Amino acid sequence: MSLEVESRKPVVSEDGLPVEELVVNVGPSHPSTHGVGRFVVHLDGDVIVKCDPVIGYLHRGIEKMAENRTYLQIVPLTDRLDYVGSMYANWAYCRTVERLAGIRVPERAEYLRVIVCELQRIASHMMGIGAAAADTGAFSMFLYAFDLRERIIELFESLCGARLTYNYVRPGGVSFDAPEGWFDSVSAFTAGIDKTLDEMDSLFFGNVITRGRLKGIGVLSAEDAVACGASGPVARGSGVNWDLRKHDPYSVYPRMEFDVIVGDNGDSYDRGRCKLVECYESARIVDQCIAQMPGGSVKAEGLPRLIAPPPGDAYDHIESARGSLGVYLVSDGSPRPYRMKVRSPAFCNLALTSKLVAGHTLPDLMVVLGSLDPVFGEVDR
Amino acid sequence: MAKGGVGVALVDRIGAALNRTPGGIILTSVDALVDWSRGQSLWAFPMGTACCAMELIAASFSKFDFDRLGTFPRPDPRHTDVMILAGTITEKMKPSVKLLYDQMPDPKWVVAMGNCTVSGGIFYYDTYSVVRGADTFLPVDVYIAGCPPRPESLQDAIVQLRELVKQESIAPGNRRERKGNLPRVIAEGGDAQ
Amino acid sequence: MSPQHDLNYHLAQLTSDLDARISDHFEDVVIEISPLNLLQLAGELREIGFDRLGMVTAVDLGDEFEMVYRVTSRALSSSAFVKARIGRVDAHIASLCDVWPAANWQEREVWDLFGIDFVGHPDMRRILLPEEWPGWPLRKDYDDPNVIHRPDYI
Amino acid sequence: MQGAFAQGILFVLGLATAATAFILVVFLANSLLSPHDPSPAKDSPFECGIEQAGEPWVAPRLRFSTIAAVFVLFDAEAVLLFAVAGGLRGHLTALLEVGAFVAFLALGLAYAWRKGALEWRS
Repeated sequence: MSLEVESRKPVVSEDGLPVEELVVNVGPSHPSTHGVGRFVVHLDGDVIVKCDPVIGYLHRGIEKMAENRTYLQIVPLTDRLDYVGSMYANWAYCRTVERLAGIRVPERAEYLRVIVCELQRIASHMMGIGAAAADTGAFSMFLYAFDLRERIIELFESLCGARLTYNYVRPGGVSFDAPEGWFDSVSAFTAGIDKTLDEMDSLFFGNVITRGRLKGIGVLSAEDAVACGASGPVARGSGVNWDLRKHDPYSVYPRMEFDVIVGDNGDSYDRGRCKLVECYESARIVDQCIAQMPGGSVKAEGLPRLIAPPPGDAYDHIESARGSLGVYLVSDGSPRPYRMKVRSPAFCNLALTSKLVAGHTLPDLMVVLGSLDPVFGEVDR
Repeated sequence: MAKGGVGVALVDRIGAALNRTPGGIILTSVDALVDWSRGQSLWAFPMGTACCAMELIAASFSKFDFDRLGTFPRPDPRHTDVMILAGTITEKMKPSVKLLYDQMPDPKWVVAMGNCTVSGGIFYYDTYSVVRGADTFLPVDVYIAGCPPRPESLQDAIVQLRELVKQESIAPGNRRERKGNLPRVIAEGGDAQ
Repeated sequence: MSPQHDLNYHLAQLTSDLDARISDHFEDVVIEISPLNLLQLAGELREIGFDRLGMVTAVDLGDEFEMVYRVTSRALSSSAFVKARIGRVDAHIASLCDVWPAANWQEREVWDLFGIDFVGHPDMRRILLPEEWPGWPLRKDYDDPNVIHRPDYI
Repeated sequence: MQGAFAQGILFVLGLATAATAFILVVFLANSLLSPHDPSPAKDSPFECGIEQAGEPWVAPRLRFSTIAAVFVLFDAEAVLLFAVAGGLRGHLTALLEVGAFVAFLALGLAYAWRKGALEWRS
């Protein structure tokens, strides 16, 4: 593999003098690229002239692996796609398999899936906001955010035994029913969450330094957001009112009472703040789910041990913390999918970097990356 | 001082001289002191690529608190003693990991965290771009199983690493010889040195 | 006119001009078209209101590739699949970067993993694999010596 | 007066030798006890795991020169003020003199500010 050296061509600097650019690798091993992304940045002074993202440092070929595994064996693979939010990565895949194989999922399993996915959204946002805050110097916010994330991980641990890669949502339902007293601990958690989130809001987003650093950086207009395929908080931060839970409702979301958080001027501040305010809504959804929780089994009856859906293809998507996470499956009737494609929101959101960053200074690259919140397991698949 | 030349000679002469003292008492006591101080402050280079990086972050924050072991994550290979490989290593990432390992000052150790770095883990079969195990190109000292391993087992690895640190010595004779970069276990047909 | 009726009117008009075959698939519309007038179809869809390109991918059907695009219209609140089949040898198709900039990276990924060239793409490079990676991994006939295939337990 | 003066000198000398001794011991022990294994990779610059892309020696931009000049000017002023500050207490005339000095420089600062010399980017 060639660690090639960029060729450098003279550029007319802002002072009007022909001066060479400085090419810098904000490379795969960098604390604030949130993983193994490499950004070849052409600098004029400290102003970014051009930023060329190079990704693929975590490309494990999950789509190729999926072609040699049965439908049930692929669920642990989807955990490693968006490893900050494995629950909804599983769910997106399972929804497509259920649509392909025509499996009906019992009500209780759907409610459990919504609870678990909304808690995972809060945990994932905490990771996203915390890392973005640490990049602008507010390290205490990272610790606050991680404290909240750890409490959610404890809930997941008591539910399905794993801390990060849960393998909890399976085609046809969920793997375990909620243990004794789990709902009470979830309610206790969501009761106290509003106070913590207010604290975090004033600590970070209310801080004048953060406002100075984040406002007006990486402005994305609404048309660009839609045209460039951005989704989730990145698109909603620019005023695009599109949330799959509300505008393409699935599972039991139509029965939920929540509103979609939309920013207005599409800069890093609004994207970040959308994530935080969404957590209030997620907590409300969790409370409603616990209130309406029906009884019954959590797995579909009569599910063959080896799911072999009829030939055909299916696509389904959910609203993950990063956007619309879709899975496209093509089946040829055998117990192994013929083709699996993951439509990754982090991949499409990251494609905006070079457009958002041009003209800003180098530290703003970290701010924009923090607001785009890429997870490279899902970007590189 | 010539580049490392005279300095190395000086250290070896002193080490050898200390070695000749009866029973090497002075040497072992100096070694013990040096190794103890190294073991208590192993700064970690978090080579975090995938899911294990999340556990590495969780381990170094307030709930599990890596700092009480003296392990402080530093993003620069120059300031670190231990490279913690956290996450899948792909073919495209391999030269970077090797370069970062070479850029770390001696003495240095490698902790392979998670199944992906130990043996390719869940990505062992059917992938074209995953390196099956970090010990194919790096001398790994401590392996941690788990996908991802719990933060407690990660911290236990640091405690175990201190045993390895105690084998280091300033005298050339005792210094644990590294056979180049080939992993010792595989190089000698399985008998761990 | 309700959005659904509006959509059917447009689609009916499409089938006549570009001889596209329309069928339904769950709640989405599937438009099969020949790769030659894909670009024209994309422009038309963009006018109708499909302003969001969600997914660009390819499926290796053995003797030929099938390109699958999924476009969404928030105004008409409906989505459509666009499928086009291209030959396997020297596979190439028109790039949709001018219609939807979202296609840029996704087409680079299809080029990287399938080897399908996109005519008119501003920056046709590999995106995930190193530049000099031999072969196209997601093709069915891709054989790589150091890939270890999973034994068949079931 | 003599004893106190000598005592002061001795204290300063003692402090200086103790500090240098401590630093020397640390550096000597470090160079003696640590293994020396120089390699070309160790000397190569660290750029996030990739070999360095392009020449780092690029001509600095002209626009930074103005703000650098303004900084040096007011830094020198601060140094002078420190020197004078000790003797100012209780002398009104001295205060007026230094005040005039500072006023002139403040005028310069206002001019530079208005002309945009302090703008980070032109």
